[in-house]
Amino acid sequence: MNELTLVDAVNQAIAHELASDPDVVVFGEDVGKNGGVFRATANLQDRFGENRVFDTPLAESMIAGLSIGMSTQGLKPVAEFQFLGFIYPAFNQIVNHAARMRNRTRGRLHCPIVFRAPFGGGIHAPEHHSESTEALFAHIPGLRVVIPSSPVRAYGLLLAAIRNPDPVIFLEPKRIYRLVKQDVPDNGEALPLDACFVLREGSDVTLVSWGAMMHETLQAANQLSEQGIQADVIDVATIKPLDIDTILNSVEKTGRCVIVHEAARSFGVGAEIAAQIGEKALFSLHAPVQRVTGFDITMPYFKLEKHYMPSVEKIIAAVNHTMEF
Amino acid sequence: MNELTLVDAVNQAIAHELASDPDVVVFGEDVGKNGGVFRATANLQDRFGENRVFDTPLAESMIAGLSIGMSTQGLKPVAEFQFLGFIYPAFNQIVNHAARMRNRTRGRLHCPIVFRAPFGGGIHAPEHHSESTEALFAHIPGLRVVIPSSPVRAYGLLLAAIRNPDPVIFLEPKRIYRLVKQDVPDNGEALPLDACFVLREGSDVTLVSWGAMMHETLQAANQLSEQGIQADVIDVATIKPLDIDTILNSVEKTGRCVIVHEAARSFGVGAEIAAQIGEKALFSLHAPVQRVTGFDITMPYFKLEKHYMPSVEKIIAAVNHTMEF
Amino acid sequence: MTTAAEFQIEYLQYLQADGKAKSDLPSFASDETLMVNLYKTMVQVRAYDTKAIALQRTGKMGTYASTLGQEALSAATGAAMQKDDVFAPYYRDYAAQIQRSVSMLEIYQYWGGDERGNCYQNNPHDFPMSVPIGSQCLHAAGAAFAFKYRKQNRVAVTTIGEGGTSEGDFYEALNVAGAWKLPVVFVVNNNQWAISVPRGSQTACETIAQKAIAAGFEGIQIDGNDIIACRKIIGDAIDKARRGDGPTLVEAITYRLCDHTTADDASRYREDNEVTNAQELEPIKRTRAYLTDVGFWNDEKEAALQVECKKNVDAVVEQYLNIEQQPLENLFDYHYAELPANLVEQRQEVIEGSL
Amino acid sequence: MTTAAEFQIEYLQYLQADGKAKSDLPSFASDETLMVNLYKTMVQVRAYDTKAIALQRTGKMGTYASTLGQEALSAATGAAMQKDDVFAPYYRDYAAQIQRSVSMLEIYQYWGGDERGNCYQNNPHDFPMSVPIGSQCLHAAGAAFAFKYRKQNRVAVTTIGEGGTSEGDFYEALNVAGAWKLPVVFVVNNNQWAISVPRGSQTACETIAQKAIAAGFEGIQIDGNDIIACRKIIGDAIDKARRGDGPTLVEAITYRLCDHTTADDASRYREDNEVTNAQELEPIKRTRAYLTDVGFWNDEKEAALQVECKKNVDAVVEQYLNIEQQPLENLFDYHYAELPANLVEQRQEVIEGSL
Ligand SMILES: Cc1ncc(C[n+]2csc(CCOP(=O)(O)OP(=O)(O)O)c2C)c(N)n1
Ligand SMILES: Cc1ncc(C[n+]2csc(CCOP(=O)(O)OP(=O)(O)O)c2C)c(N)n1
Ligand SMILES: [Mg+2]
Ligand SMILES: [Mg+2]
Repeated sequence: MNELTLVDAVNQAIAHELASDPDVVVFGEDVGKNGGVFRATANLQDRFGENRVFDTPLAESMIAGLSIGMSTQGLKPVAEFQFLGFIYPAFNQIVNHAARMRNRTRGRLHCPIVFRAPFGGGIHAPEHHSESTEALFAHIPGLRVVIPSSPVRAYGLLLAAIRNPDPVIFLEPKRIYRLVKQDVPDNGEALPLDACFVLREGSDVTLVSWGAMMHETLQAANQLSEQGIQADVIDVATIKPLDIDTILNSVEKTGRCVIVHEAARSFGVGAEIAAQIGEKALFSLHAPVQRVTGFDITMPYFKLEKHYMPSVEKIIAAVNHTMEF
Repeated sequence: MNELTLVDAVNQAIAHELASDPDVVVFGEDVGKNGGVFRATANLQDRFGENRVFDTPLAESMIAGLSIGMSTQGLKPVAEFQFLGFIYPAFNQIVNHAARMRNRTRGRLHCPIVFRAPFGGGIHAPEHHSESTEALFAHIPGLRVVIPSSPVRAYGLLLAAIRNPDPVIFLEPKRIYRLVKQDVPDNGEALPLDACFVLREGSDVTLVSWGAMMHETLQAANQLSEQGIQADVIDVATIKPLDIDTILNSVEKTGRCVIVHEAARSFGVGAEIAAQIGEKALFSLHAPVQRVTGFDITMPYFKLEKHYMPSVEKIIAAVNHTMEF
Repeated sequence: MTTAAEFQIEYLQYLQADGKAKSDLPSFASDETLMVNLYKTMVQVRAYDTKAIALQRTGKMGTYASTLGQEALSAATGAAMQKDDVFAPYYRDYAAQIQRSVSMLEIYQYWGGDERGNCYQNNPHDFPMSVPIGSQCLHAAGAAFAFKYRKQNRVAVTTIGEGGTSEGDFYEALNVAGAWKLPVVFVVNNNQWAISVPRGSQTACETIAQKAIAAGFEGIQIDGNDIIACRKIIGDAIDKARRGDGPTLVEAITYRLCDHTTADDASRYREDNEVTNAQELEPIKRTRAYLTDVGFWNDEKEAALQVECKKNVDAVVEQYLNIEQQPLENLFDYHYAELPANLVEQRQEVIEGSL
Repeated sequence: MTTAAEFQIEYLQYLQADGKAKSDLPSFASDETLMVNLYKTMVQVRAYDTKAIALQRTGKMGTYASTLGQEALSAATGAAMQKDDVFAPYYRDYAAQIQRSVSMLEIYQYWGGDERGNCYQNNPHDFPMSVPIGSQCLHAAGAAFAFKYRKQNRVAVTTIGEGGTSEGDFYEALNVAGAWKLPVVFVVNNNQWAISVPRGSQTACETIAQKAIAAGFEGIQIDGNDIIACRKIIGDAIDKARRGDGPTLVEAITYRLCDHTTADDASRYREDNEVTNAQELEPIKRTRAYLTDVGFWNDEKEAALQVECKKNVDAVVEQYLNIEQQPLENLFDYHYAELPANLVEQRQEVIEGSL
């Protein structure tokens, strides 16, 4: 047994790829000797050397821009942004270059980069340390957006992301970095980057979520089950490209759907999922698709953050509402 | 009569505010002597002086960051990004500061800024000059996103944006900068920033669009009318905050809706509108809401851009499809 | 080859580690009130800072960034500014903020996860400390533009760590400040570390001060643990800006005697003896030695000051721990001047949910 | 005060405006083949460039950025590089690109709105010209890192306009290149204008070269219309990088004799006489004078070259105008190594729609 937390699974996946592929390089702010502010890269510099795992100067556009230059030369950067809230200085490089290089050159150059960033709220962090803005990246053609919600999926998806020849925004739900441990054998087996995970089956309602919110969603499903409501629970995991078919199949079965995410509601990822359900499964719906999400406000400072976060109760209330139709 | 194109209406609105409010300052790359690469600020430097209308060094994060500093001191910056594709270096300043200053300081400081940018395709411009990424800003709490689609609305909405005490992303559909002229009296009358415009009434289907695509949408509505299909046509205009009520009222009447936008479909603004219709008007719908949009690809170089753009034919086809239910 | 341009970067220190003057002191150094006030601020801030860490350790505050060992620079910065100037600080400048009428309570509130800590009841214009590194430099430049535009006699001052000088925003701010001769002063707290990244890994520059050369104006390096050098050079830079003679970059050499924040464990990446050595150079001891030497200070005064500072902090802590929760509608009410329709609904939901 | 650091920026010019040598020339200046090839490239590029504008004016090409008057710098850059080096150009470096086996046809295609213009059939590694100003500097630094990482003997070269040096990315690239001693050369084409913004409004720096001081490495200013100075200094900088001695910033002073692009009308913002004066300094005439002086060139050769260049361009134009349209599936097929499900559907829609 190899019981790991999510953050340790991230570390194990990076280590696996560092060991097996000399083109993999790991860098960012404080990822070297310090092993990352969340310890995601702990001990990697010691194990693989300073030329494989290293700190950069403090500049995010630089981190992204370097990654692009490196990757077009065949390196496979695994670059960390210390928090998702600090990725924005790099937005230009990510959106205008990393996402486009393959298309722009008709395949001549491409960018096998993983941009890692811890994200999400609930750990009482200062301002800008609790963002959930996956939707911004999901809108950009050429990017992949991947969010694991368990140690096993963190390991398998990160392996896949590093091996994938295109840029991947890999967002790590830091609230659950150390929430649970799972047996995560270091077997080098990647998970697919284009498929949702069905975590639980039921025929009454479809619950769709990702990241840290999977935990509230699963708890809600368990409590609903006691109420006699059986939920299909889907971990989207690969936000872009989106595996809508798994979601549609479920909704066609259940006729009801509640989408749960931590990000602000409006123009969030939930909107796209709801829109596609409306487009492709309208006549299967017994009730409107509900979204249980963060409010359309800036993530509050931590004293009030719990009032922002979707809760098990809110999810259950939304499902109950859905069942009334 | 004061017949103006859209870009001239922009110019007239800026001039009006420069004349009436000494706190208004206008700057950006090439907005001074050159009058902007699209002439949106033509002659303003001559008329109002170099201290009111001026060029900046070539740096977008700087343009946004300066605007924030100026505006917290009570100035009202009207800052131009030369093209929307070049706003990304400023993303950090816009998202992490302009959008948040009021909330962060509980109203002590605020940012009455207008960030203007020409956007959209169809003018055979080079790469990065044809973006439609309004969705990125629409997701950010604290921002307003406004898109005019006619000279009259450009004038009235820009006046409102400049007077508004919060940051406004004001996106100008450059494909229609000079498409039509309208009488735009320089009367200083602003339009509301929280209401859609109903451009045409009909009871069979609701067409929702904004920006340059309004023109294809209206053309489609006219052709459909000849076919006997009468469309409500809504110009969303204020993307954020979104006036969903006007859209819902229409959909409740027509039972059918087609949303048209130029941006890539997935995770675009259309998704939010469709999601809200599904949430709040599900049982009024006779047919799935359709989206006629750009593909989920990078805006192509101009030789093929017409294949990317939604066309009148595609809109009509979508409406006809909708009518089949 | 001909020489197109030549530059020099000067270094200034007045007080050696033992508090003895190295050279002639500026006249304010013999102004007892001024010097003692600077010292009092430093001591007060240290008491406040120590307590903040204790509050964090006992779960009564969030992650906190200590200013330990960097009090002189910050105190001098605050003291050199005038009330109407604008400060755009980074997150280790409590000594400056406190002198600018930001209350200790507000700073505790801020780190306690409460936006009201940014309200600055007695300071309408200063920016809250900026978390996205480097970004504040542009805000200062923007405020400075506003002063110039309105022909006001005001100056903007911004602070940043040496790590932050690697950010594009830092450079863009310097460049525009130089190009437009803005009344702004950039103060770099070069405390040798950016979390775990040492100064030497951040840039190949011999000095941080020379980064000003890239923007066409003066940069100067000072001993940031020397309260007299700090007060003098930052004061001069502010005066120069106020005169309309443009920006200055001041690099102050300090040492971060603390962990990066309470979430950090510096022992993972730096040697104890480096810290021990740096302790020898720290500013409070040095200032006290100077004040004692010149007869402005003695053990009695020190004892009284310690008691007073502790009392002040205790009073603030008392208030801090008893602050009423922020009304939940605050979550919504400050996003826009007017509440948009979609927020009306969501606001109601939160208020009802919390009943 | 003590002096913490001192710097000098050198300026280099060999050939005066009349083509006469100002000082001893480097040895390659008497290498006939090398010098004549540089000249031929410049003349070829001018013919290509003139034609591009004509194509744009007649609706056969999109907006185009001319390189008129800046051919020497670009030709020297291309000539100084080795095949395996990597070039991350901005959009006025056709002379360098062409020497690096990018075809004129590809460049026409690019400006003709066809992504296949970036395919570079005979150059696998160079970046396409970068449109978002400044961003390419970081790509070059990243490529340089890869060379260093793999212990390859290669160098990355990037170019940028003087306006672009105001962007944060430029500075971030310089800073990391200095910190890591990367094998990269930064070449600034200081052509005095950034669209309508003159050099003097862009920055307060006396020289652009001194911006390297902010990153702790050498900057040097040269006459960018002097082919010998360009070839020498850029060559030296590349050699130095290849030796492992780190980056260099080269500021080359040129003049943009053309409008910014075909979409621009420079008469709106600059004086005719400034352009007329600058014409006196332009590089092709100057190089020809030098070559003629040293006996490498004469009117006969010139006439033949003009004919040849025109013929080459005509042949390329012929090809350009007859290129088959890009298959529509290309719109979709290069976003990811594998086509995702949602694009399969959309791809089908386009292909069917176009039948
Ligand atoms: C844009 C951005 N990137 C990363 C961070 C995370 N971060 C916070 S402090 C810090 C180090 C700052 O070092 P320095 O500028 O030297 O200031 P010091 O903390 O040493 O005073 C980092 C990387 C941030 N806050 N903002
Ligand atoms: C990030 C970004 N901002 C703005 C532009 C628009 N733009 C294109 S060229 C240019 C001026 C560039 O001037 P300079 O760097 O001096 O190069 P030059 O064109 O003079 O060779 C501008 C503002 C852009 N392409 N990218
Ligand atoms: Mg530091
Ligand atoms: Mg230029």
